[in-house]
Amino acid sequence: MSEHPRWRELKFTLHRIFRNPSAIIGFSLLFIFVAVALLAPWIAPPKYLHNPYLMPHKGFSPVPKAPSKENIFGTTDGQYDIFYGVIWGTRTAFKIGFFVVGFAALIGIALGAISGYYGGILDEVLMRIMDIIWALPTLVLAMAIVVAFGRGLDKVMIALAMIEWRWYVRVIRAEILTLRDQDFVQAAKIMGVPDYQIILRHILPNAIYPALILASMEMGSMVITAAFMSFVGLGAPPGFADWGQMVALARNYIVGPPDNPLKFWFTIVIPGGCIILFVLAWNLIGDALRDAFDPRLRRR
Amino acid sequence: MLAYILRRILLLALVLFGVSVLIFGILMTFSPERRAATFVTSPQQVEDIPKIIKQFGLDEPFYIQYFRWVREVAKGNMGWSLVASRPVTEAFWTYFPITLEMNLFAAPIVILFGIWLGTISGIHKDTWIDHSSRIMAIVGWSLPTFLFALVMLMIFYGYFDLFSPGILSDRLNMFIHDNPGKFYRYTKLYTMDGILNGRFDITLDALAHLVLPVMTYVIVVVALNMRVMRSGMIEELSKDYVITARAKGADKRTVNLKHARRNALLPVITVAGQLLALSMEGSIAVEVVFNRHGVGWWLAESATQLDMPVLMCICLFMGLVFVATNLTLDILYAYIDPRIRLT
Amino acid sequence: MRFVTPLTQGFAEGRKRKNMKTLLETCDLVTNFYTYEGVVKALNKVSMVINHGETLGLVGESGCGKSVTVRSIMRIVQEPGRIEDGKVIFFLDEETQRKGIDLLKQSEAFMEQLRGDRMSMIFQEPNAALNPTLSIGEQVSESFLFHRKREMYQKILDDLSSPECRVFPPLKRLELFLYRTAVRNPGAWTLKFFSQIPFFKRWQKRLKQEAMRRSIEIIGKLGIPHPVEVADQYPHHLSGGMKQRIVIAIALACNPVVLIADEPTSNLDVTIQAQILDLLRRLKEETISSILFITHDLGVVAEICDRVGVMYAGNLCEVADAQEIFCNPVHPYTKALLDSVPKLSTKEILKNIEGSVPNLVSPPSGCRFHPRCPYVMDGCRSELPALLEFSKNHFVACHLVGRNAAV
Amino acid sequence: MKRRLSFIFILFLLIFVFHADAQIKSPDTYVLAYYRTVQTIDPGASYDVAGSCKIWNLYETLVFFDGPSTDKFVPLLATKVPTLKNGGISPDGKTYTFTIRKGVKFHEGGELTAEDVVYSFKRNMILDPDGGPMWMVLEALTGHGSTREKETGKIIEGVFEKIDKAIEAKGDQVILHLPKPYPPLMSILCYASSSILDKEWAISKGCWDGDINNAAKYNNPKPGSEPLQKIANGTGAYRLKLWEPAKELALERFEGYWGPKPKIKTAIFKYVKEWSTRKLMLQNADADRVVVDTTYVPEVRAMKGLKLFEVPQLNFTAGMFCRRINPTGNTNIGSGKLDGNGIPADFFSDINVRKAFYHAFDRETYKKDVFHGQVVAPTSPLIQGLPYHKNVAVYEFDLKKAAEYMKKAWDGQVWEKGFKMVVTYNTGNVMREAAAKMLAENIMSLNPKFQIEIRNVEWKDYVVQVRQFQYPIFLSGWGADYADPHNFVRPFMHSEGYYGKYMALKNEEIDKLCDEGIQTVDPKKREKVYGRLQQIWYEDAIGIPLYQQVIVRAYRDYVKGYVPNPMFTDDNEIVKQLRKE
Repeated sequence: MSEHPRWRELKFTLHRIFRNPSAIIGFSLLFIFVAVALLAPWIAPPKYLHNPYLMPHKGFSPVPKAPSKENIFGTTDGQYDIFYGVIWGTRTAFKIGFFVVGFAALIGIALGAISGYYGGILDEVLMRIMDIIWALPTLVLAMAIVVAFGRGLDKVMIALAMIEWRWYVRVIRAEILTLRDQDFVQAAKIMGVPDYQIILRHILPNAIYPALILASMEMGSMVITAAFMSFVGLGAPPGFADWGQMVALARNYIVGPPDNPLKFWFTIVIPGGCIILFVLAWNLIGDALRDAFDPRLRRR
Repeated sequence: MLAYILRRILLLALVLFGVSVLIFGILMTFSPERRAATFVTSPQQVEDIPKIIKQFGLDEPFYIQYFRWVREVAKGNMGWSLVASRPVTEAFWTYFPITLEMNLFAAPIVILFGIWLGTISGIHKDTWIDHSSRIMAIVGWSLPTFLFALVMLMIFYGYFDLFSPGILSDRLNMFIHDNPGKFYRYTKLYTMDGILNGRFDITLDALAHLVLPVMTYVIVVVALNMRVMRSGMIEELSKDYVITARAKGADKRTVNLKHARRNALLPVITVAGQLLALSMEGSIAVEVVFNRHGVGWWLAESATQLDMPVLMCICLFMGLVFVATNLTLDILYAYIDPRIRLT
Repeated sequence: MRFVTPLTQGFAEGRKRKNMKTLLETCDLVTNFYTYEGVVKALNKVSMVINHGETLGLVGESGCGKSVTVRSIMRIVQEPGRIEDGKVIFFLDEETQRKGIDLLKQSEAFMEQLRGDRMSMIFQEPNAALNPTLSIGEQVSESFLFHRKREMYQKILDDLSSPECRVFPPLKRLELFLYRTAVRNPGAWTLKFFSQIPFFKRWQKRLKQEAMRRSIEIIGKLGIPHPVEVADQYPHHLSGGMKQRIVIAIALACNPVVLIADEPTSNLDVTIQAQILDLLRRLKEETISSILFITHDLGVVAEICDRVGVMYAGNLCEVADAQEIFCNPVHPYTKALLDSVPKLSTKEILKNIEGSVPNLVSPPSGCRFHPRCPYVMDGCRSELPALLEFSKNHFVACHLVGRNAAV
Repeated sequence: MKRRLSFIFILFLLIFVFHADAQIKSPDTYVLAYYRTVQTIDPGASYDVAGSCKIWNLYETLVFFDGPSTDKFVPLLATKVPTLKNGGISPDGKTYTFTIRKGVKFHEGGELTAEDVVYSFKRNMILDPDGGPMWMVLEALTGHGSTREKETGKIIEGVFEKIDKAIEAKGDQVILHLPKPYPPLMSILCYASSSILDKEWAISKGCWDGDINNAAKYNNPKPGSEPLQKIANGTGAYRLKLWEPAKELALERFEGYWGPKPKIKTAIFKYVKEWSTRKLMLQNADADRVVVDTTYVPEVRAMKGLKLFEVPQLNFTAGMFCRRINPTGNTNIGSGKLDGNGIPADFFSDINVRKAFYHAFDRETYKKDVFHGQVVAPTSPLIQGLPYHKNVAVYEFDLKKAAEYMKKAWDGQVWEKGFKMVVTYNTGNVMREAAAKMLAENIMSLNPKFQIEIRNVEWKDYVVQVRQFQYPIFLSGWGADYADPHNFVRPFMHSEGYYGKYMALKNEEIDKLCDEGIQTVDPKKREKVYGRLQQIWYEDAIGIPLYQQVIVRAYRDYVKGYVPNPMFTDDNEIVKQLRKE
């Protein structure tokens, strides 16, 4: 019982998490993806060193080629090697997730914490602004931003980050409003602990869980959103190693020729499968986290 | 209560202003040339871009253009939609019913089905029922909508030649157009109008065209609801009043459905609200794939072709919807949860 | 040379001696909780007896398994708890008088019939014990709807058939029909059928009204001002004491034979506490036969209990009349417990018990108290002492006592 | 549970209800699924393929293309086609005389008169909206490309008077007066913008009131505010039934049509953007024809029950070099210097560079992969199907030669320093995407110091950027307005031409030849002129001819009567000639 209580808490939480089958599935999936992402340069050596995300292609024929020896997952519209795309797409997926979520979470948590903790006029103003931001439809805003700043995945990521932070503000603020008036915070105040310390040491650690859950969920959904942008034609350019873009590229081959409608299954199933598994992984983890962290569901 | 609503209406004004300025600002980042180019449809026409800029004063400073726009809107003129090639307001009222109709069918199914699933897996926490239904839901959730929609299209329309895309089959559409005297568009919703006019074949046909979109939408979105419901159920079932109820001699069913679920529903209402508020963009992919020319489709087109007036109009409308939904939600909340009082 | 008998026979004789009838009896009750930390052995062969007309107090530190015991008795142990072994014998009425019914062997349906009717329960935390989204009236009347249906049907039927009741004739005829069938058998399919149809399902309105009437009545009985208003208020409108009264009202709605009070007063301030205790005492005299009163407050015990059971870490370690316990406690734990209570008479400083309640995932071997016991002997570490009659109606589970008794 | 069951139940019920018929769905209705939006059906304003091809069904012109031909004509509202022989065209080629057909009815019941014809031409010319089609007629009849000056947008004074004089009615005859001979006039007269309106009706709908003095206030309306944007009353075989813009447009047989009665009763043009959806509609015979992008031709080939027509188009796409790039704020040319990470603004003014790129383009693979051989590989803007076309030499794919030229370029600096630039194509155009990539990759393979990045830009951004000389290489195309070499040579080669300007071409000889070509009537002379121009295109390596599309029209096999004509893109459909059986 000598160890730090928060540490014990963490251990206990992890313990709980890994009792949960869905979490195990989730984490193992994630682990695979991470491994692939890290080993990408060795699994699929890039052709253009100055930009490894360019998928290599032989010829220009739009008709996909079935899996064969030289490209084991076959080629998609434009003869891009699906295998290569899938491997490097993993990196892209993580990039999207981490960038968007990280950025959004940072802003959101900071704002939420401050306005929730200090309240008053500051809070009021921020909340009105939030009202406006919330009223904006995500995709519309994202599209507008992307169209304005030019196409491309980087723009999409920026656009999404510029929208998604509102979630974190909401979540964190709600948590902090409940925590703010609790005894341990009051105690700290009376003891004259500076505000930033109270926020960082006492409040955030207790308020962070919902944000974490949210983040893990978003890691996945952002990839889907990016895929949607590619579908509308605002995402990554054709030939860029990104699952969403590959799916969008292959969308005209979902329906094969009438005599053999599944002829081009690989163009859609492989990248699509990747997306699904990726999102699935994060969602499962998110669920597990929720079950583990949610103070009301604990200890049982 | 009244004061509360009034305040909300004030808020609405603020929101609309903010939204319009924001979107306008974003769109203003384009060069005048670019915005003029939206009027161009063939290379030959590009020659006229400078004239177009002059004609619409696209090179004037932000605030002037903004206030011009506001003045126009105040006059009830939302501008001209190139995508729809007609006035925005008119176009909106033709497209809106389509989207509305779809969501009218989808939303209840999503919500009820989600609640049902959530309750089930909440009651049987950590059993195979729970796990399977959760995995199912999450898989649905992690499908890119457009992908799934296309697959559905392939399976049903491609293989079985069922549920053709579109809104209404040509025959009936022509019929409706030919004798406007016989078929009144009371609601603009084909299913409803069909019933009101006693033309059930039209209703049925409209339904047939709705099956795929609704199915796709439901399967993708249901997870959201289900999740919230589930954790709600689990939480409530762990509460003391549940034991009280048991101690009273209440049977499992009553405990679950009367006591726990009632409380677990509260958070779901919020989610349902979000769904409602987001339903329009939720239906973008579905409408594009199934060739239903509703607001979602219009939105996608306009966003890619930079049809500014349309973006403005839709954003404002969504802002309206958003505020309205929240208001109704709060009221609903206060109605369901006696602890909440609107002030 | 005293003859030592295990508990049950002891009581069998005890019953013969002064004809005090056993009402409820648990034998070797074992309940475990299957948590992520491991199996929490909450109850370890708890055996005790509640007699007709007595108030049994159950004391012990928090987390020693008091609540678990009673919840096991009522079979409302929550997930992930499970009743593993033992008997809960309930001597319900005359024909079951001889050999009672083992509740643990009964069907869930049976238990549902029993709960809230013959045996009911009051809870520790009145704020949590009430459903925030149901009105007080609804919550109270539920008990009636569960257990007093037929009776109420009958009453409604009488009212209906009485001439001065005016209802639109055909409707009246229908309702009469329905209520007759209801009285004959409440589970008739006709009723189910009519309860499904939108308009006709309103036939149950009268039933609800009746239930509500009764609940208002009982709320009033419990000394709550203007019960009618209270009935359609919601929990959050009431004070803690009021809520607790409501909880009691729910428990007493169908005047049960045995009332289990799980620390009913520990979260209330002293004055309210006193009121609630009075209330309970009064009720005891009027309606209920026996009360099983759980508390960690020995003062309360002294005030209202006839007999007291002391629990430690899932074991019952001493049972005796209240007087006996306070005058000459035998079990070291009981002693310690008593010493740790401030007394006006003495000036001595309070002793506290070294160590803390053991973690029941891996409880100490043998006597679970031995790590904290001042008189610990090697026997204690190995085997669990049985509950033996030390003196008349005074039972102790301790090796010391066993030794003494043997000598 | 109940809910779900009932849902499934409904589903199956619907299956039974709607799985009824599979053979020819609705024999007298013709459905075409395409994906270009119609902006307007006002003949004076519509200048996109989508619009004009509807107008051809609603309205009629004096003369029209003779079946598959682009330079032979048949009379339509005129009784015969004017020629030098029959005196319809005056020897100096400056006056054209048409005799108007009798007994032709408009949809709304009006009778066609010469007056209507005159009015129609004048009205459309007066309308002349920005980005409209009227420049063709205007150029022919008044000599001005527009009623307004290019920069200021002010109305050129006297232009309306010229319009007024340019055309007159004599009894049942209509006479056009040209300022100078204009060979392509006939095919311009076939274009939708020469459609004939009903004067009274048009005026009643708020068109020009017929008084030339207040023409100005009918000039250049805002998009969408032209009076006939949504309504039509022509002499065409079909009348407008309904038009929900960007959704569908339905035509209905005009029973009072003067010509032979068309077979198809209703024609529906459906806007279906998603290819998979279009394809399935065709497969399930819910559409009798869908617009097929070249990319997907193999898929329709694999389909059963279709009849395919291969129609070479009168359009030309080239990769063009900008010889004077605008360096200000230009991210496409890197450093803007020839220092290994950029290119100078006049990089392509060196013919060696151009030739190198030329040689780096693999025409054969391009044809095979991107078009499945389904394309004409043009040699110059003067494409097949146009008069005076001839195959001139091209620079064959040869990386060695390319390397040599690169070595020569900028007296060797390019080769040793290397360069870096961005090549862009407009989003979604697979053909141009492939071309851009092919060029880039081949050039990069010559020398590791060469770096070319490929970007895609939305078409409208693209045109804007091109106009600002932002792109070193731009890939763009041109579709025929009328079947005459002038319509292609000028835009691509004349220093004032649409693309010529943005390539910063300056070549007096070309300009001289262009102007000469349009002003001479004598076929012999013209042949020489255009022959020379095509030669210059090769010698000067002006641009890389990429493709002349051959579109594939996929009809259900029970649709009969289609006559291919290169003038018409695949959005077009002359419904009156079709029948289903």
